Amino acid sequence: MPEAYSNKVMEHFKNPRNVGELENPDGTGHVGNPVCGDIMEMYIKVKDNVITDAKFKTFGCGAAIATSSMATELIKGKTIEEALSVTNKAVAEALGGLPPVKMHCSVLAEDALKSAIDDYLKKTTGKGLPGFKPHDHTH
Amino acid sequence: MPEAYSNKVMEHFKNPRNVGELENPDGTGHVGNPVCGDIMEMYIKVKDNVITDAKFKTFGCGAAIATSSMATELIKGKTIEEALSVTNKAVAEALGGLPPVKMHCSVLAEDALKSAIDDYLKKTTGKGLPGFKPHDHTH
Amino acid sequence: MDYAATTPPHPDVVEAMLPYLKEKFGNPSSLHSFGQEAKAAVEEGRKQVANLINCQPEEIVFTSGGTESNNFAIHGVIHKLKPNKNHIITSKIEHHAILEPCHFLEKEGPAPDGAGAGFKVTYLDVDEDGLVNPEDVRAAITDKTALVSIMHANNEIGTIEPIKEIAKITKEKGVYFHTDAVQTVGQIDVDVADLGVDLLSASAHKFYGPKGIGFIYIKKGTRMTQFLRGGSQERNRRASTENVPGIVAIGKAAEIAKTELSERIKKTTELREMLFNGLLEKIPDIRINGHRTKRLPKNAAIIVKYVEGESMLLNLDLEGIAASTGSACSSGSLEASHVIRAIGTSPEDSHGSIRFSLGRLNTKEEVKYVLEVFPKIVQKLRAMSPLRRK
Amino acid sequence: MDYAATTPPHPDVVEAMLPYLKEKFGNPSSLHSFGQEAKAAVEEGRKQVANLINCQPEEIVFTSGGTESNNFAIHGVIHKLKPNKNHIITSKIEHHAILEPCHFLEKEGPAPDGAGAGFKVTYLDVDEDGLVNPEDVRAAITDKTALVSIMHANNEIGTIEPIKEIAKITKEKGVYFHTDAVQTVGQIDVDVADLGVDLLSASAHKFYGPKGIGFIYIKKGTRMTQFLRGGSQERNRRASTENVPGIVAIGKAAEIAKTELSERIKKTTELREMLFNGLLEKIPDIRINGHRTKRLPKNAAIIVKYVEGESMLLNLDLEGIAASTGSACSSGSLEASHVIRAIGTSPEDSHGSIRFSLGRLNTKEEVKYVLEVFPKIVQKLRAMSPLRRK
Ligand SMILES: Cc1ncc(COP(=O)(O)O)c(C=O)c1O
Ligand SMILES: Cc1ncc(COP(=O)(O)O)c(C=O)c1O
Repeated sequence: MPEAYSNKVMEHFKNPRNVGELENPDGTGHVGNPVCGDIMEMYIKVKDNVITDAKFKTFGCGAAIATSSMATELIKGKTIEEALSVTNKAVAEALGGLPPVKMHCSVLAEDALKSAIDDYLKKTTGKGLPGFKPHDHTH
Repeated sequence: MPEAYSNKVMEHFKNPRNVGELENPDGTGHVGNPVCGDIMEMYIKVKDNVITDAKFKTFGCGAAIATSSMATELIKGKTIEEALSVTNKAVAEALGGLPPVKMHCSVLAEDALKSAIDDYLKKTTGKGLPGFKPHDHTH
Repeated sequence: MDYAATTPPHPDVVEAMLPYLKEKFGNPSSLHSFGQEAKAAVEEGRKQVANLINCQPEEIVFTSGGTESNNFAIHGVIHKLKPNKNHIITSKIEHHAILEPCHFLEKEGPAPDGAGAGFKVTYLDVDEDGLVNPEDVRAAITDKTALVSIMHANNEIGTIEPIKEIAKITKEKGVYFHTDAVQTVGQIDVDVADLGVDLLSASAHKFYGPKGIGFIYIKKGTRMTQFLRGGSQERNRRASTENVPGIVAIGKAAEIAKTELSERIKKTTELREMLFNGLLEKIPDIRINGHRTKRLPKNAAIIVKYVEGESMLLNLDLEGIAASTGSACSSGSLEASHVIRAIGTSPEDSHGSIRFSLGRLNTKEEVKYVLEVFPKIVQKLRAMSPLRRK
Repeated sequence: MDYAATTPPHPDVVEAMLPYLKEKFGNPSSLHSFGQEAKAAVEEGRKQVANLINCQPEEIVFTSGGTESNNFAIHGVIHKLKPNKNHIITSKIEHHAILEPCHFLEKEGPAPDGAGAGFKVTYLDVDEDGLVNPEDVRAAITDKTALVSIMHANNEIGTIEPIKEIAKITKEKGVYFHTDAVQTVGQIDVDVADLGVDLLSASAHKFYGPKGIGFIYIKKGTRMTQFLRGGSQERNRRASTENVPGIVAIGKAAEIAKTELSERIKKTTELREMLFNGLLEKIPDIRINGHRTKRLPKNAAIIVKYVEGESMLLNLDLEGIAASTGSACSSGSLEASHVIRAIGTSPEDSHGSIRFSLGRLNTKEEVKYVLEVFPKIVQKLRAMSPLRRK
């Protein structure tokens, strides 16, 4: 939907940043399911509370790919706390907006990110992200 | 409906023959009514059992006018018996056919003719046309 | 002079739609850029139409014409509000595209859910000018009433109904109000906000657009079901692949109407008055049909006593003049039209109804020509008429 | 390559309709010669269409498209035959324009006349190729069955249904049979006498005619009510001013289809096989969707594992290639289509459905281009896919 997607979305869709997996990630997020048609996996490396690297793998529509790409870009170099304040809105805005029917993709990206941080916290502190519960993505 | 009317119908519609009334007619026919929208009056002069003149007045559609015109033409010079054998089909055929929805106009013309003969017979013999009963033209 | 039956598409309208018949043939529902180009054209058309009748683009749903819009309005509302509301109020002079769906619903018998009585329709009387009395609408509304549908202007006699007054009553009573504006959109000022209606029907070919495309205005928040069911086009309100060239055309026709409106009104009013005055002067025993002033500028309907409509039409046609008798939309049967009967015309007179309707391309010369030719035709036919002397 | 969603009107079709958008703008219902010229054009269009599908001109009723034809078929028959007959049989892979009217009728609850049960619909299963089993039709027919509606060929997966076999059964049982032939008319041989159907729907824009015009074949003697109600156009079967330019266009499109048919079949089959074979050879983990041989010549539907449809479409679009996923007619929602689900595709796989559809203007070069570009796209997306390794 070139008309409906912003240039920025198309740009990230055409050249997604940070595609792939990380070897020995410090945190791994996995959200979505094949029934609803969007699956995101996010991998983070954390050093001294700072996200030094992030990668993703996504099965999904154009918006799903673009939001994954943007989300990984936004969190790289940020502290965990800073990364946690990256909301789905922030991802969508950084992409120049998303069509209303595609806003759920940005929610998925936020969830993937939180899920990766949750995993990281569990591994390092034994406790996950307080109150974290991914959205139900089955619709 | 130039497309639906034959050239012959249009010709009689444009230049109807025998329009008008006869002074002291030997027979007058009057059929139809204003509710149904077609009224025909037919006047005949009869001499030695032969129709020497016929005229009509008609309020109605193109087919009503054309069939009146044709009917008067067909009966002029005919004996009463010959005129009685002029059916609505004969009138329609002489006009090169009529659209199906307009066939009732030819029935009206036949009735006008019979009604005029009926009137003539009543006046001369005291008895009308055996079994004559005009069609119900109110639909 | 039969611009009420249909109008020639404006040359700019044909020009505008051509690319969408040729290279820009995408399906607006397709995801690729080809489809999206078509979608953009559809949305532009929607804006142009909305601009003409003063509403939001989202309140416009494109249809195949006035008939579909009318059927949609009636069915859409009643099927949504049944069984609580099962009553419709309309008038005796509506177009068949309102009356027939109403007849169908009445015949449906008991309500589909079996709860109590079936659909009921009240057909309001009109006065001898064809006017609906708003107080009759008020009196007919019950707590079962779902919808009032009164046409903006009548297609045969041109009378313009008191829509604003009726809208005040329906609003007060909480009843939906639909108006069939097929004869008015693009011809006189149609402002849905000012009129106060909830639903309004229009058809492009009555205002210099092509046949086969129309729209229905559905005020935001109006509850109704679909009528054409299938795909999710038109925000799920009307299924079927969008008629892109048609929509582009109706948009353009609306845009042109907006600019030309005051000129159109002025010109057709002038020609009509010239025609009316000339006819009344030259032909005895005729009268104007419909309201003398509350009427469509383009409509010149008259009753010619002692002669029958089709024979006048045929003679006019032979002289190159188009006109209509009864409703051009429903002829074929020459039964006196329901409109002519509803305004109390006698059976004899009803057959002598004839309608000239004027358009943007008519000229004074053409009116003069009619004034020259038509009196002779009437004279000729009257000489033949057995009714004359009575 | 999205000719199943819509096709570009043939240049001769546009040429033929132009005069009817311009100077020949009469209303076929008008009595004057101007109207009669339009009427003659409509009747010529009717003959051309009748000639294509081998029926009488009077058996053709023009509509606004496939959706209206389908709605008309369903509503027209059931409203005529109710309450004695209140049951419809259809399949799970019909177009929404059949399924939605059926859903609506089901929800209507008890029959409108209050007599016993309401409308019932049986949605037949299909096999993994999308084929309806005629014996399932036989088994589903009861003495309440009014209508069977099974599509001629499916728009997503291209499977051609055993219409003749089903028609034998419906005839034997005395039940009406409708087929949605929107995807087949003008694409493969459609002969209503040979097929044995009572009702058939088609839409011009699927066979090189314009959008917004279609037809329904109604076999002489078939009892049904109207759907669009109003004026007495189309011999009282479909109200609304006739879309004259559209009718002229669909007539011309039918005429061209008749001449070009065997060529079209040959060409699209050839291109499709070239595409299928090339794709199967170059891309691992894909499979053909729909029946391998009983399929529309133009339809090349496949399932690409591990990738999602929209992302493939977008990438194709960036390379100038149009295609569709699920049904282009009902996209917007990216929920896996009901057709893909009905043939038993797993949820993962269903998202990877993509349809190329070929038309008269496609070339071998274009197919080669797709075979060059598409494997790279799939490779790129699969590299990104978390499903790949599982
Ligand atoms: C007042 C009115 N309503 C509805 C219609 C029907 O419109 P269409 O023929 O475009 O369906 C017409 C004319 O045909 C009309 O004059
Ligand atoms: C099989 C089938 N039936 C019906 C339709 C509906 O036709 P239209 O969009 O012309 O109303 C379509 C496509 O849109 C179709 O593919």
